[in-house]
Amino acid sequence: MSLLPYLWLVPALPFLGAAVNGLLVRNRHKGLATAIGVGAPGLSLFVALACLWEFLHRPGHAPFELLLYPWTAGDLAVDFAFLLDPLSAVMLFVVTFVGFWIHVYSAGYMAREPGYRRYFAYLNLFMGAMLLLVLGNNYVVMFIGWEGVGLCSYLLIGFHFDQDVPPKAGRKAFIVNRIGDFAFLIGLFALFASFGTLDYDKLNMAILANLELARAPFCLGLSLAGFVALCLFVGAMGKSAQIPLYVWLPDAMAGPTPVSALIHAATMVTAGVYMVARTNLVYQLAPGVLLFVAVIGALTAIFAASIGLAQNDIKKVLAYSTVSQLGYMFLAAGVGAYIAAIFHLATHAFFKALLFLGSGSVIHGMGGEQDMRKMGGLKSHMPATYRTFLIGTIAIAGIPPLAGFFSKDEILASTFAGGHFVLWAVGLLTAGLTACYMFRVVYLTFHGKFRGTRDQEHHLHESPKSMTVPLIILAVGAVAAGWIGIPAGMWELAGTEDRNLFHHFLSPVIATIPGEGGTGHALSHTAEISLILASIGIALAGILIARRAWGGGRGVAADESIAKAAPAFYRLLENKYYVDELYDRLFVRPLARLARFCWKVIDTVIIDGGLHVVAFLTELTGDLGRFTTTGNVRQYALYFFAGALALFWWMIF
Amino acid sequence: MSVPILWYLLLAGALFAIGAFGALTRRSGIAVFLSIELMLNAANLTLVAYSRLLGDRTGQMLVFFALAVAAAEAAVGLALFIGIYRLRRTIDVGRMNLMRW
Amino acid sequence: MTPSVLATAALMGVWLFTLINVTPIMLWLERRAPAFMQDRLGPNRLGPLGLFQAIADVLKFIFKEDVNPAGADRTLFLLAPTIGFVASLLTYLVIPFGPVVEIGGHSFPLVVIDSDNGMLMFLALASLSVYGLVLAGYSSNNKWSLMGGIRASAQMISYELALALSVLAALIPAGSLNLTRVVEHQVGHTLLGAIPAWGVFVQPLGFLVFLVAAFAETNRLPFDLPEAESELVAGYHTEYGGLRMALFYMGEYQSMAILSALASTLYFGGWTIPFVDITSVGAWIAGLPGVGDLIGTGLATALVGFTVLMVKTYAFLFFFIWVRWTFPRFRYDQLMRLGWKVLLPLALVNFIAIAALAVAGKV
Amino acid sequence: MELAIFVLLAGTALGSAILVVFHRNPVSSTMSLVVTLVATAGLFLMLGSPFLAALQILLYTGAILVLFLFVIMLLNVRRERTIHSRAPGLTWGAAICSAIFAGATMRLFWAAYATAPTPPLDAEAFSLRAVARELFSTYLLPFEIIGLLLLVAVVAASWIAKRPGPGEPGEVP
Repeated sequence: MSLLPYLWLVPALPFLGAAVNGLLVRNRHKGLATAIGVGAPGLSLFVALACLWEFLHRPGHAPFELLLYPWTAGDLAVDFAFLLDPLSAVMLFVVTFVGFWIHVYSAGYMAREPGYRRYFAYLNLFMGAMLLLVLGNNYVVMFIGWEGVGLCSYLLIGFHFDQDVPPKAGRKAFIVNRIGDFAFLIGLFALFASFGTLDYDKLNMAILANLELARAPFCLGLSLAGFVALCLFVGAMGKSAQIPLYVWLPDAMAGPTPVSALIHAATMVTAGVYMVARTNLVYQLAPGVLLFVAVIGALTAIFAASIGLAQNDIKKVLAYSTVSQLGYMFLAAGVGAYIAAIFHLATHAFFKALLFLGSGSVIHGMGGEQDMRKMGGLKSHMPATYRTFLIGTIAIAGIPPLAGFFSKDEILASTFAGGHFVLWAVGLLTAGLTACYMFRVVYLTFHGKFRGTRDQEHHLHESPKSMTVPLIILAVGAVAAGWIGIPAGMWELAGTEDRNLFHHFLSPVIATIPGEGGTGHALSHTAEISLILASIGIALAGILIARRAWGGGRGVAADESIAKAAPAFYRLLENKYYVDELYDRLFVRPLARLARFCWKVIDTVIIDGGLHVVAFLTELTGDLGRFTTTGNVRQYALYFFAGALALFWWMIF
Repeated sequence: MSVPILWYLLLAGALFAIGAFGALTRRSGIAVFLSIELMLNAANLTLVAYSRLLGDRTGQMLVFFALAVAAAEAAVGLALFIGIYRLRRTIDVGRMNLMRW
Repeated sequence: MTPSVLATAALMGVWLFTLINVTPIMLWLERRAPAFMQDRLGPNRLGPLGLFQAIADVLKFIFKEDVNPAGADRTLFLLAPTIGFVASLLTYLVIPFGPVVEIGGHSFPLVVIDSDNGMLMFLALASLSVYGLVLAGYSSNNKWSLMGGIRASAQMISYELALALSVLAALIPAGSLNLTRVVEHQVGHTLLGAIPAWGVFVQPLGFLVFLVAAFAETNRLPFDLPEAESELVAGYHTEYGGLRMALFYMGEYQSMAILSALASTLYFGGWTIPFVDITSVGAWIAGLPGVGDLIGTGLATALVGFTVLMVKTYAFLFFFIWVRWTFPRFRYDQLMRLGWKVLLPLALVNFIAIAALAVAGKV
Repeated sequence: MELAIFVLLAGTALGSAILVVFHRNPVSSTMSLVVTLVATAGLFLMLGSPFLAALQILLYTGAILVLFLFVIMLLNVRRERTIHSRAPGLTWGAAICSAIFAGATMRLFWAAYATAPTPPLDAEAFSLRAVARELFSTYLLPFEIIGLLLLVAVVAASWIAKRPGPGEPGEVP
């Protein structure tokens, strides 16, 4: 029996769970809410794994399409159909696997929340939308999922809607995302207008059959491909928090921590990367935009990493770290290494989800405290959390043989091989910074003496099983996820054939343009090995610096001394380069002023004034005419009927 | 002997005129409403007759929609009468003269 | 007189006879059945099993004085019972009780109106029966009657929606408004290879909604608010007596019988027996020694079909009685809530589900 | 035969229509309208649209007019002492207007169709299946809009007829 036709169950189950939890279950039925909220993604994971298993055994990993409902409106034919190809298979695995474990974790983390049931309804809804995004076989289904995850992100960031900050953060996320989505839509319109389809397959074929059209000048001095690529990238910027649209992601940390782990680290924010990888053919046709993507990615990476150095809120650090890692992925995509980008996406999903869940465990233990300055020495209180968090940190820092190393190294190698030496240097520096600020977190949180209140110290405890088990599972993933993509150079060193499974699996997804060489740039294995050594070296250097500064019980003292040594720079970092303030000055306030102008001048003076004049005239005529109005409804009806009759007469005779 | 369509049309015209007279003169709001329904019915009859005459289903479609609209109209209209009755203890349209100057 | 006109007249005669006789039988059954449920005897003096009690009841109805209350709107007061009676009497026109049979060289469908609009006609005529109750309530010039009439109109409008929706859902699998097609579809298919594709198995939810709505449409307990004796004396027929009262009773029992027959037709395979071809049963009966001279295969088949349908119908009628002595009465607001907030959504869900399944080709 | 049925139905419709307008008792008016509508349904049947006939009875008489009766009984509207307006000008105006209308339309119809033969009934094109197919294809959008309209009407009606709470406008002291 083939399970693949049941692929639709994968998104349907979470949707069903959301509907049942959201509409039918009562708040007091907590057990039922848990069973449905965790069970639906669990079943979904099960089906997904079964489908993936079958997919892996398909000859040549042939893409599988599942047509559910053909939908047409005029020329626009959009099937509600799913596509399982290597790219969506990777995403499917990441989303269902990480998603399920975060659901399990949430059952423990959110146990005392009054909105428990609502939370699971939203979270399931998110899973469904994300799976729709990943599994759709055309851009419209992707866009439905794209908007769906945006909505859920908004709902979940503002989960504590009775507080002050979360709803504002949710709104900000929503509005910033709208900017990106607008561009995304325009890109889709342009694609449809030019090629008449939005199916991935058909679109790729249409473009390949009509390369001149794609390369022809289109708009804004860009070719069609360039324009589309730019529009889609702006969309990705919004969803995946790239400069300049990254500002919402750090604020999004106002949501519950598992939400940050699932939506704002592991899955939703990587949708942009997925979309760029999905559209790789268009990007390959637009080298200029591709370079732009790479530059934005590199800038975002280093920019966010430097901010991360000076943050004191544990979740904020992780948020900036996420922004930075997403920058990495776009850097990879920008230099044409789409597979590396997806690889990093997958490994990042594991270790960043792990780190967020670890921080959640810490926050849980600290009774809601997020400021690292009040932590310290948690190692002995929360051993399981500490160990798993440390694994995550090493993984993100890029120490072999943990996951982060392989993917990050592949990105750097591809950048170097592509001849982008400046970008490579930036990436390398970012890697060092990453190792440094992540170990700062570890030292401040887990080492040294406890700096919180006595109440908090008394309250400290290891988190329940439902939270630590997902931590351990994800830690295993953070260790091992990289092994499926061990680079060719290392196989050479070991004297065996190239077994970079991930590359071989995904390479059919990357389109090749006839008449042009492949995107991969050959790099000698010696060079590859030396690059690996360089990145290990800089990671170790970062760790050592962190140890010198914050290790050995020095804790927050180091921050103070840095602040004293370079006050201006530190303040700049601490205030996140004043970007929010800048946006406030540049966009928010002028807009507010414009709105005020519209209100005070255009509306009150011009429109209302005009209306007053008209109203006065009306009143005048009304005063004259009111002698005919007796208030007798039937009389009016007679006027009406006589008038209609007169018209009738006039028209007919 | 088959009935000419003309007769249906004439009947519809007569029904409409009767309904119009009732709608204009009845005092009870509900009776006015009933008369309006009568007019609607006459219009429906015309449409069906034309549909038959021209061999075109469009007339039937229109009647279908007219029926649905009549249902909506009756629901809202009767609700309005209930509201008016509650406020003013009467549904005599002659005494609903709030629109008077 | 052509054979088909004769056949139609015969069919109508059979139905009329059946429906008129439902009332005496039910009057008797409604006394005896609960008596046994409550471990008492019930009327057992007149005739075998007290069967003649029914006749006595009928005689009593006929010979009672016909009272016209003061201040009643005479025309409407006299009209009301007739409307209810006739409207419920007309609805049998579309219910089939057998396949097309051949009698004397002519083929006849065993249904009066063998039309694609059959079910629509049924719904249309059934919707008229509310006028009897409403007018009775209004014209009696009695506050209990008025209350009963108001309740009856609200209740019947409300539950007609759920009833119609569940009926329409039951028609979807057969893809026809013609009830003969619906019955044929139910025997022509099986579920999972073993269960006959009776409507009740295909859409248990729809059947449930239909059943509840049918109780409400016929004003039977637990939905007998229009004539709730502990609140409204006797509701809309408080002022009626004698034969007019009997007309109300007959109208009510006929609606019950018709709805039972409809339920049997839509959800329990109508005149058919699962896995048995009743035409062959008819042939077997006609082949019995001595019978074949009396009736041909066609007539025998018609008889078998009629008997099967009646057995199913009376099973439902018994269920009506059973429920009456089991459940307490609903309160008015509960009734409205059940109708609008439970049954209507359920009927919609059922309708959409069945429609979706039909589109997917699964039913 | 057909002519006789037509005359019977048309006569019933006209007579009861006059009763609708002139009967004092609102319930009798409503019942007269029921008769008119049923007669019209019969005419629909004669014109070859059994679907609309069934719908007319099901919807109009079975639901809408029951609603009327329901409201009449709920408000307990009794006989009116004078059923028509006491302003003679208005009544005469209405009578004249209606007469003009009737005369004009009838003349128009007469002039246009006095000699028009009745085309044979195309049973296939007017069958329920064909009507339904057209309704759900060509007229799908209006159909959806009507559905929305009915929803809005239901919400509006239940809101308007709701007993106002304390402090709300329309509260009955």
